Amino acid sequence: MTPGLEVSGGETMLFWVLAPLMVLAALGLLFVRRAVHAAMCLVFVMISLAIMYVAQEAPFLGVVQVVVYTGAVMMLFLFVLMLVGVDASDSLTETIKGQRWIGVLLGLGFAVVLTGVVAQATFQSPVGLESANAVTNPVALARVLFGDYVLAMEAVGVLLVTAATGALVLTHRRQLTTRRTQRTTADARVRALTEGVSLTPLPAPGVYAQNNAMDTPALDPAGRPVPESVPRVLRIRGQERSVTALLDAEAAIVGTDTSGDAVGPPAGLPAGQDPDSTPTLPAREA
Amino acid sequence: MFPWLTALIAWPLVAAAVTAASGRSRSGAPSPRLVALVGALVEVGLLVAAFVQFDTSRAAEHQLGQTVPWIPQIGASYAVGVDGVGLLLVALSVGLVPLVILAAWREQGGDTLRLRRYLVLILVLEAFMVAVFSARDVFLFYVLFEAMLIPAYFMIGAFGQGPQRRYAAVKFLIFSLTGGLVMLAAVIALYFQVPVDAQGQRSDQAFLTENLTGLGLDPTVERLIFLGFFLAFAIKAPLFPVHTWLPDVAENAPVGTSTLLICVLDKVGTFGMLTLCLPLFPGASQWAAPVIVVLAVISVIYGAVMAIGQDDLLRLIGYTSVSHFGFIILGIFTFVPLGVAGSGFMMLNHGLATGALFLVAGFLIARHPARSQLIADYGGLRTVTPVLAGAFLVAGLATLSLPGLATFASEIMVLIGAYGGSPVAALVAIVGVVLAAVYVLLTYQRIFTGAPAAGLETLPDLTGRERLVAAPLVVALLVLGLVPQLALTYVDAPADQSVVAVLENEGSEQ
Amino acid sequence: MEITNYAVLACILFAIGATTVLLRRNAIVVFMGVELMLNATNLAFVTFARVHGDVTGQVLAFFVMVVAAAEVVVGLAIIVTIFRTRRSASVDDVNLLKG
Amino acid sequence: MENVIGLAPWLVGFPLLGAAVLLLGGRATDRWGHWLGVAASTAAAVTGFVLLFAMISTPAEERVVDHHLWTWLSAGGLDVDLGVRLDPLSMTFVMLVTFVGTLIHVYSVAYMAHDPHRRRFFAYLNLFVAAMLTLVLADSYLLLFVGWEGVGLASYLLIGFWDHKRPNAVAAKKAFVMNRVGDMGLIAAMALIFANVGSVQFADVLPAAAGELSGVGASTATWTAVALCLLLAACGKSAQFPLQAWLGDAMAGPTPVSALIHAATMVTAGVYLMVRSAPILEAAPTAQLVVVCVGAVTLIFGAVVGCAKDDIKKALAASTMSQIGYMMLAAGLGPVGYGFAIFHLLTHGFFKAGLFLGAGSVMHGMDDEVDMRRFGGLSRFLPVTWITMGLGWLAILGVFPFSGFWSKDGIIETAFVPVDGQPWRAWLFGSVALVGAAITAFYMSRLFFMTFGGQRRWDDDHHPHESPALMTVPMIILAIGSVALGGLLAVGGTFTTWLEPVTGHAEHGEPVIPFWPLVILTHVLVIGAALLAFRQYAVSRVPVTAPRGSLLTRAARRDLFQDATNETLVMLPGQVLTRSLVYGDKAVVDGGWLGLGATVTQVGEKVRGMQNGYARSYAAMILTGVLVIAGVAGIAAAVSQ
Repeated sequence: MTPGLEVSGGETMLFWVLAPLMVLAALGLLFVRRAVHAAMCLVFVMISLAIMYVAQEAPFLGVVQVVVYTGAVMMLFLFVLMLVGVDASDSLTETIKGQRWIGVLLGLGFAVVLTGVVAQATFQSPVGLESANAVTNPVALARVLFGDYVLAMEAVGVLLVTAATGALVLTHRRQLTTRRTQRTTADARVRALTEGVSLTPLPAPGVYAQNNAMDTPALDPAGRPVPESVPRVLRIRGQERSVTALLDAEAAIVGTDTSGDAVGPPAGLPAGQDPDSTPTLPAREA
Repeated sequence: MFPWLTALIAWPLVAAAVTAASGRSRSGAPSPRLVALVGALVEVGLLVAAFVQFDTSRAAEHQLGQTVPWIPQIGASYAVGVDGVGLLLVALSVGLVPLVILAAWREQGGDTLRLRRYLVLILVLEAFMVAVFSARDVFLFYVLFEAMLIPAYFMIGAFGQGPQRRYAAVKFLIFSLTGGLVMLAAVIALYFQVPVDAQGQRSDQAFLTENLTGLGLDPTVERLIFLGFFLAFAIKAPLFPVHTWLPDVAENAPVGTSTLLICVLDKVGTFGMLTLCLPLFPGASQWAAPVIVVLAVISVIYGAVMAIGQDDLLRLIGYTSVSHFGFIILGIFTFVPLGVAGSGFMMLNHGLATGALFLVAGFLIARHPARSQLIADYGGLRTVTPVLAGAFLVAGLATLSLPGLATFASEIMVLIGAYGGSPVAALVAIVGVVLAAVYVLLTYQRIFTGAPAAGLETLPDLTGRERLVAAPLVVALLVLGLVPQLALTYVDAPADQSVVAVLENEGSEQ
Repeated sequence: MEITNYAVLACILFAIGATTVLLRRNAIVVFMGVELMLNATNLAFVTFARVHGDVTGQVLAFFVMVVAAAEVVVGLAIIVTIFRTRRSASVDDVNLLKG
Repeated sequence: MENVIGLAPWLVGFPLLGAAVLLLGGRATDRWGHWLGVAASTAAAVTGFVLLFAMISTPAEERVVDHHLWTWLSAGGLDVDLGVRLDPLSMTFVMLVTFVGTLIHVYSVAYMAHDPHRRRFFAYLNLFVAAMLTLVLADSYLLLFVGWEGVGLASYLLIGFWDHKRPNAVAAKKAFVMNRVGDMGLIAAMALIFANVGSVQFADVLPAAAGELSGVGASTATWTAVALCLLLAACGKSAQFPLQAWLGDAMAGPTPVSALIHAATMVTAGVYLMVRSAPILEAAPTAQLVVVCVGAVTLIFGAVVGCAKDDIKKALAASTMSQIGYMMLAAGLGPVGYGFAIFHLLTHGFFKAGLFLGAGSVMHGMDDEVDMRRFGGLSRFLPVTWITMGLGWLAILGVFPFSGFWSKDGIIETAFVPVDGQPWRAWLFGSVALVGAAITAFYMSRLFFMTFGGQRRWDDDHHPHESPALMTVPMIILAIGSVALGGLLAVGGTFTTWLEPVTGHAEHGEPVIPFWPLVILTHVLVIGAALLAFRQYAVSRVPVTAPRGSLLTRAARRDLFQDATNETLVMLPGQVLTRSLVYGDKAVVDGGWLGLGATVTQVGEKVRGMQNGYARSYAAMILTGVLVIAGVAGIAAAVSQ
């Protein structure tokens, strides 16, 4: 090892523990199906990086890394994912001819070449930041930042403001049509009646003695489950629970025969709903 | 000293701006065409003043100009100034523009807005043309050389009357750009041939032509750079076999555009050969002269034969220009003072003669019920429209270089001069004289003689406005024919200088 | 351990990020790949700041972070806008550049 | 002389001014325009007379005067003055052109009285005269060329005067183009002269050719080339073989035009050029021989064609061709010949103008009928025309003592003089001239007898009548000239002496046949031929439709296949060339460029496939680039270590 700087044993251990995990997590970006999972992998990589920064005598950056990246950027990612990607499950099948092989080859080749070049290069002996950080790392950074790079600093500030404004402008939707008032909505519903759309709101999910959740369908007066009562997202994901399973579970707990002499409306029918007036609606997509 | 040329360059731009702002909805505002015409006439006034200021006893020197640093880092300056030849070509540009505007008075379907745009483009082009003929800085010359394409492109593609105007515009643009870009490479290469001073810097006026003259280039380098320049000029000129854009443009562009484009703008090609190729690359010019002379002679004969075989009147005129440009190039590259002076003079005369021919042909076509350009659709118009026929005949006779008209003096100078440099080429080129008679008179015969064609028996004769367009050109052709010395005093000294540059180089090499 | 190991790690992370951009179709994941690449360069910056004993490298990493933040804001806004009109977050569905 | 030389430019100026006023004045000048034309021509003629008397009163050695007007062209070593050279030769032409020209002007006032475009006609006539005067007064080849082409232009305009009939326009174009072919020769000659002498002024060139200037000059070969080029030019303008084909068609113009072209202007220009360039010819003996040959061939050619034509104007045209052939022949014979060439030109100008005006008068009386087979017996109806044409006929036959005798016999005699001691040339060209005279006598008599003799062959709807005085007076004046001019000028060699300042003095050589026997022989032949014609066309019946005739007759009717030859040798190949070049320009030249463009486009199409619009593909390309650069950098670093 060169004389200037000795990497401590603790740091070495830290590196060898974190580095493989980071690579694995990064590879997760490539292989997991769900975007949310990919985001979590990335969060892991970023936090590990923050730790490494701290270990590499850059405590300020480490903190900023956590705050900005994991705190702000990745949260932004998750918000957007919630906005757009809930039901957009990402298929991993390739559509561009040959892109997968090209990608893999390029990635590997890139890794090999870069690593090769970096590993081959002879660097000067590491100096370490002991002297530079003598006034503590944030102060040292601040001196450079507000000294040599003050102009760039200003520019970056402007950039941030611009970016924020830009994001606002980009996502802003102009009111192209007349404003939808309660009245227009009501009128539209009445008009849509002929197309078989319900005048009333969709039925709420079922309420059962044992189970009162979004994923359970309500039952109509005839005791048949109403699938529309379950939120669309859950239906698409296949996360709704079947009524039969529910009733069986309830029966198991109550210990009564459900298939026997039940005369009245089954338990769990929402109160105040007239069984006869509830039509069986066709599935509504929108 | 008042910078006359800068004024001449700037004024059309001002006029263009005013024209663009005129005639907007307010009923009291002057019509754009009137504004444009007045602007162009004021420019003519400026030109007259410039002529008065020009000292003919120093015609070989650049005058009336100024030099201002432009991009000193690369040695480019805004340097303008004209010698006699440049002044004549500036005069040609400035003189033709009002006529073209007047000729376009009722063109573009009488649509004021459309016409306004057209006139603005004409004035902008005028500024560029004046500038390019007065540029004394190679870089500035190049920039203007390319900038001229922009208005010209729109003047063909957006305002043309032919069915293939867009095709023609694109073809023109691509041909010109190809040449221009090769020239750019040559310009850059030339810059690096300028010697550096002790600090490794080049002069911040490195691109001035006088700083590029007599560099004593390595022959191979010189030849390559020369070819770069020459290709651009040959395409512009146009020389066989890179002439094919010209007939398409002539056929499809409005006649006013063709007039400015072929009669003035294309002169940049021959002007460049004369004022850049010869002084800057004397050795290479001599090296390439045999091939160029052969191409020029081919152009002369080929253009004439092609003109004979055309059915489309405007296309025919386009090919006649190919023939005439052949003469001009022949005169330049035989390196005889007489021939070079003839070429310089011919650049002016060709503009007058072909301009007249184009404009009169435009009047003719505008009269046809279907605006047909096909010669076969006409006939017997001499009895119907005698003045039009007369104007066409005079323009045609000028095209065939009838003695007594200016074109004759220049053509005979080129031929006699070229004989001194290359007898065989001159003798072959003389055949072009006969062919010129054939294409002009054949066309006149087909359009104006015989019994009037069906549907054309009652065409109106030239109106006062149209006579006003044709008259100055005819008068200029006659006056310069009787007293060619009026123009030759401007041409003689620069021509001599160019030839001396080439011959001195030859002397120093031996 | 040699300090260049950090650099090697940065290279590997960068390559993985690049591969992500090439292979994934979900625009958000592609974006994550970009972020990964930026992070990898930051690691390299920090490492070399240590090698040279000069905090300027860290300052640059800081700038990268700021710019990345700005970029993410705009980039995600674009993704949202595109999603609104196209109902898709796949980068392959946006091929207006096709020649 | 010096005090009146300033008038010389006005010789050109008057008619030019007249033409300008008439052309620019438009319809406003319709009413008096023709009289302005006559006035302009008359003014020129009067000026000519003034100058003539001034010249006569000047000693012979001072008769060559150069008058400088202004510097016309001065560039690159070529200095050409716009100036006038007045000497006996140009003076002769000035008088011929202005005097005969004026008579034709006067004649035209009546002849064209019913044409709505008479003003335009007079403008062109004035232009014609102005151009011809420019030609003969020029003091340099370049200025001569201006007049030379100006004559071509004027003839173009006049031949095509009635161009609402397409054939007339075609004939006009043919004349101009064939003239241009000749003009090529003049341009080439000027180029050669300038390259060798450094000037095109007569004052420099002619002494140089004569070898009078030390240091300036050229080899015999060069002068031969110059002379041949000049001959080409002369052939074009003077309708000499092989550029004679336009002359017959030129009859499409109104008859006064034909008179002007054939008598006073245009066709005589070639002879003028030859005589003017005499020193050059003499410096090139080979060229002289060629000139003689061309003259001889044309002489016979025209005569043969003349025998077969039934169109009165075309017969006269053929006769002109033949007569100009005589002049060319003479011009090739050296100093003595020049005098006779010009002399014959002068007398020919009078009698040919008279003949043409007479023919015009006949047509005028016969409702523009030109077919001689439909004339006959007209002498009773057109007595003045009959008499004046009869005098002209006798003159052209060369019968003693009419004008033609003095000039033509001179040529025949000169042709019989051996050159350079080569008797074969004397015998050959002498006999050709002699035979030509006989044929001339035959066809001119044929023309005369078919028109005025024999029985009437015209229909009843023709009412032949004598022309008005405006037409007959010029004819009478010309007839007087035809009778007397030759004798007046020939007595004591007046005319030859007159020309000596230009042509130089030369002693007559001895002809191989002595003078008097030759005159008698000529007369026997001429009168014999005339009697033959009399028997055939006045005594016996002339069929109204032309008989099929012998092979030679049929060939002669078709101008000895001159048009067919031109069409086969020049026009057809030209058309094929034009068509193939037009096709080739589109297919090969433009096609080549378009093909190049298409290739680029196709390559672009292929490359365009890479632009699939997928951002990921682009990213892959970027990465590839980075990889390549990084790889190269890495390898380079590894190698350099």
